[in-house]
Amino acid sequence: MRTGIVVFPGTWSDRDCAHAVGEVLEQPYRFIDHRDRRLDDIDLVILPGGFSYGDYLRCGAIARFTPVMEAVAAFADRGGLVLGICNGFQVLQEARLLPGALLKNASCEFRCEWVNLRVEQGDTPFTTDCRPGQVLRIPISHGEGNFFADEPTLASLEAGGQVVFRYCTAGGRITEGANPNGSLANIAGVINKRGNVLGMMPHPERACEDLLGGSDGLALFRSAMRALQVVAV
Amino acid sequence: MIFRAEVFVTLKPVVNDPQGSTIRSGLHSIGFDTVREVRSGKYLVLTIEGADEAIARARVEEMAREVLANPVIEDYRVRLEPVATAASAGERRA
Amino acid sequence: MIFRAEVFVTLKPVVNDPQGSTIRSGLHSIGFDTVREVRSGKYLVLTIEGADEAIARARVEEMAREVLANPVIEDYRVRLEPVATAASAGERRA
Amino acid sequence: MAVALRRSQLVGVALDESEYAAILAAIGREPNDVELGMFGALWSEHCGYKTSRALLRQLPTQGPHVLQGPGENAGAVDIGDGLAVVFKIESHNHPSAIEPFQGAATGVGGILRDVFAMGARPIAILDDLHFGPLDQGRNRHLFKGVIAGIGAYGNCFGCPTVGGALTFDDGYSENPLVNAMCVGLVSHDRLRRATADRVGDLIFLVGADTGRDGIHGATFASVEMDEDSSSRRPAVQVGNPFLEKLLCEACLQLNELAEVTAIQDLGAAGLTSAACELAHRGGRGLEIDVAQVSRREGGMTPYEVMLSESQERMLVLVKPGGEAAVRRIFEHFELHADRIGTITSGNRVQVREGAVSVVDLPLDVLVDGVPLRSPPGRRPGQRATPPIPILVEPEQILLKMLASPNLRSRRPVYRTYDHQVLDNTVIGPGSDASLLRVPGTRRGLALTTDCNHRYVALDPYEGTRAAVAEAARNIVCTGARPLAVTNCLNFGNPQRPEVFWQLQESVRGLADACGELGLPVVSGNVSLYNETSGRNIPPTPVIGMVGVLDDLERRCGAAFQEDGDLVFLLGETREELSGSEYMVIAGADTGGLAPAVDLAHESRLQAAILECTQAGTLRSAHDVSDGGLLVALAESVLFGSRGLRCPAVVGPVSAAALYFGESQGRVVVSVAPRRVPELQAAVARQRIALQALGVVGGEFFQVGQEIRVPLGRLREAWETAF
Ligand SMILES: Nc1ncnc2c1ncn2[C@@H]1O[C@H](COP(=O)(O)OP(=O)(O)O)[C@@H](O)[C@H]1O
Ligand SMILES: [Mg+2]
Repeated sequence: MRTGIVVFPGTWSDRDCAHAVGEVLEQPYRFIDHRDRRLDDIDLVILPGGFSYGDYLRCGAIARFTPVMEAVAAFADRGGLVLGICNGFQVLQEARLLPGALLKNASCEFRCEWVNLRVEQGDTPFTTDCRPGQVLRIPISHGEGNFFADEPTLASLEAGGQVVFRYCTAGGRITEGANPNGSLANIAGVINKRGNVLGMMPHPERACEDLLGGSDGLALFRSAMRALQVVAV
Repeated sequence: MIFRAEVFVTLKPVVNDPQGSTIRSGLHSIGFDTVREVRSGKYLVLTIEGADEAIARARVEEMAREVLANPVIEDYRVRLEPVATAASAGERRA
Repeated sequence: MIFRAEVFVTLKPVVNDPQGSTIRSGLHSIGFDTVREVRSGKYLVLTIEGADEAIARARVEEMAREVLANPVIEDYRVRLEPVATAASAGERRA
Repeated sequence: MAVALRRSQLVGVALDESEYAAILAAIGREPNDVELGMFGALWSEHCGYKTSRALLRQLPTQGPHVLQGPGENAGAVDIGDGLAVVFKIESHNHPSAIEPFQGAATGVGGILRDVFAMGARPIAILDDLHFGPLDQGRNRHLFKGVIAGIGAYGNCFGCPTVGGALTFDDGYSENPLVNAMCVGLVSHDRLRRATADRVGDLIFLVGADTGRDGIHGATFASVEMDEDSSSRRPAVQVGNPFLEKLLCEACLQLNELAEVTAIQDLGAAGLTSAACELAHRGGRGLEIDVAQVSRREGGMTPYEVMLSESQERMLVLVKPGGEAAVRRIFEHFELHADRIGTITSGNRVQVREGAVSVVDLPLDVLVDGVPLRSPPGRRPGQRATPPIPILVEPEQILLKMLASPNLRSRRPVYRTYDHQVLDNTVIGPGSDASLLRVPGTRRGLALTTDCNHRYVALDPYEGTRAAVAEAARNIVCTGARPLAVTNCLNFGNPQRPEVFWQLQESVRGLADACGELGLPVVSGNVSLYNETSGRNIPPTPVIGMVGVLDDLERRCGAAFQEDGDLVFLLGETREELSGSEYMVIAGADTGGLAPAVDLAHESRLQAAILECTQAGTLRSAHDVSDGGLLVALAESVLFGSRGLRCPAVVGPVSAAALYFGESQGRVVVSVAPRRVPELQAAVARQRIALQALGVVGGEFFQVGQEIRVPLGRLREAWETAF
């Protein structure tokens, strides 16, 4: 699995993603500059977390216009796998590659903590290693992860099985208490209709080693490897 | 009576505005190169009750001074208008 | 010519506004209880060049539509006025 | 020039008549306004250390591992594998008192720059915060603003905030302490020193445009009094963490270039301090053209350019001919850079505006010539030991303690900080010390900041030694070896004899403790004049410490791990309640003697703990500090969500001292039953008292007959919101 990790000005999860993919899973990767348009050697594109352009206007609002995003759109069009994490999710929405938007957390505060995610779809390229209903422990770290979509959009997301992760209790129940940011329907991650572009607020790359508190995040990367017919490690 | 108050909060001219300058260079990089400067600020729309316009305005000014703006680095401006009914206040917002 | 453009970006009425409600409850907690609602938004002041007002306005509208506001959750409004001279635009900055 | 004007200018630049006389004597003429402003800045307490420098000479700064001691932007210590840890702590108290959010944010920005100026990648931030009680609106406003500002800057920049401290005391009302520590990593051969030793090197100013930020108000007014300065009053600095992130990445790449000879951040006193100290360190001079400096605003004077404290700016020294290479890096990160001058031979700082000379001064006088001050110090009358309130209803007191602002869970604060980014956080905030992985190695770095100001207030010497000892104990409880120290000396107005005495005694204690424990002091910062309307803050010498753990597999946590494990207390409990949280809760006057510190005992205790962690004997180790024994036990229970059963805890002291006394040199550990003999052997070898306390397990926190709290209730108290 050849992974391309996009670096915008202000991106900071790039090195964490490289660590997870390169060191932990021992897969080849390269960083892709925001001015770069070349993705032909890439199987999986990761848009990492961070504060692209400081998130000063709106998260992802300016990053969306960078040359690399044209390439990412084309790459997604060809069916390539794209994973947007945190700020990367916000960029994908700004680029209209994913529906909805992410508002300020309901608490109006930044939140960095471990949360529980229920896997709603076990058959996406990013979740085949998970059982539907399985609970993953993965950290969040954001101030604007409050998922919003208007009613028709939300309805079609649900109907189309595009909601991949929801915030839940350790036991897998979807409760208000388990919702760290006020997201509609506890939505933590959604995938596009075609099923090759996933956006999520939690950081799977931070959950790849027990030394750091848990390794549930590996399931996403392993699933992607399987989807790309790489022998799973 | 019900009023609709707009509060415009801006950074004092002498204060650094990273947000504004980053937006400006962002706009330039997208080709909007006729933009000389961007200053960023907050825009708050309040729906407020008051016996009359003067009283309502005084309250809003007070809130702006004490809460909505940070006097150390920000200036503010208030605009206020009466609203026929709460409903139409809703419309105006849209 | 140089123009001063004000862009007001607000959340669509259907979108809930945690910041606005936080500000409102904050105001209530310190006695400003006549406030019925607060909606929070952005206020951007642009200094922009343009051959004439129509052209400048068109550019600003374009920026607002494509960059400054996110149509999924936000509405925007633009106000534009000419600025006498570059100098006075400079003054505004300094 | 009118004498009256000069007088007011002196006040403006905070120099006294004798200092002005010293300037005249040294340069043989009247300095012009810009020169006087530069003297005011470099001869200020903040940059010149005129009141503290002599005292600081006592500090032990050498050690086998020390690669860089005080004198550079940050200290550096060898941690093996060819790597160096680079760290420093710095205060931003005064700016935070004026504008808490921006004050704290730019404080984080400043300390980050000190670390990446050394060529090191920042891997952790710690924030040591002190506020007045939150029931006062102003204090709450400061508290909320400071926390938000630290998070905003660190989170956006992408450096985890992994630890720190938070205390409340009326003595900090209106005058909060905001100390930020940054820790970075660099390989030995890439460690930078901000020293200009090559004549002819080009000086580049890179980063933010220069604006009228943070130019000392009084200085400004008095120097510019003849002009209309209404639109030019000094501005609060607004930080730009996004730009800082780009600066950091650029500097780390510049650091790889042979053409780059030095990198220096701009902090207090801006260009003046950065450029002059850079040249002076290398025994060179410099020549600057302020006309080359990009401005954010029109009409800025050379004075303003030289003294502006605009954030996110760095100086880069480049060999002639290296310009193209550095430009490529600046352009890659879309950073603006101006070539503003060159390093010259000899000992002069020459500033031009185009062709017009505005400054021409002897550099050594400007940087190093400030006459040192040694004001009188006087020991204040000791306040007698207050009567100890006898302990009734220990269970209620315990719950009250756990809920008190000084002891309750800090999670509501640290969960607003990204404490995980960079994927190294093994033990995050909330425990004793934080533990980070050293990327690419088996090693860990343990980090902590500590200072119990109440002990220091009772006895600055003993209290400062206690702070060093506690910091080391926190490091050791993770299994790591204490390595070196940074410190931030927060004190009141040193012109008051009692305050200067506190400073003298505190530095003496710092020197003695670090000497005895073999911990070199490699960096630090001094913040004096923390005085508001005649009230001085409690003396607060914050200790930052770094330790190394050679194999992360040998790490130890503070949480109870397994039901059935046995719990022990290491160390002795004496009748010591003065300055304790118990006395505060009991509303008793906090006078008396600070808890005694026996550093020989401390070293033996820490040796015993380390022997056990190395052997993997312990399941947990937790330092006994604020709140005493029961609070330490309750914390290990809460961390691990496992109950505890202690049959009567006994000791030769009052129940209050036994449960809540704050005797130093104590640690609570838990051990699997079969490994108890190893623990006993280790403590026997080190002659440390060992007392069996109880067994881990159950749904209650239970001590003797009188305390039996369901875990839910314990947690409820501890998680009281701020
Ligand atoms: N209390 C202290 N202990 C040890 N070193 C100190 C102390 N205070 C200041 N220093 C050292 O003096 C030098 C100047 O400090 P400072 O002006 O804060 O540096 P900077 O200007 O880079 O922030 C630094 O090397 C700092 O480490
Ligand atoms: Mg420095």
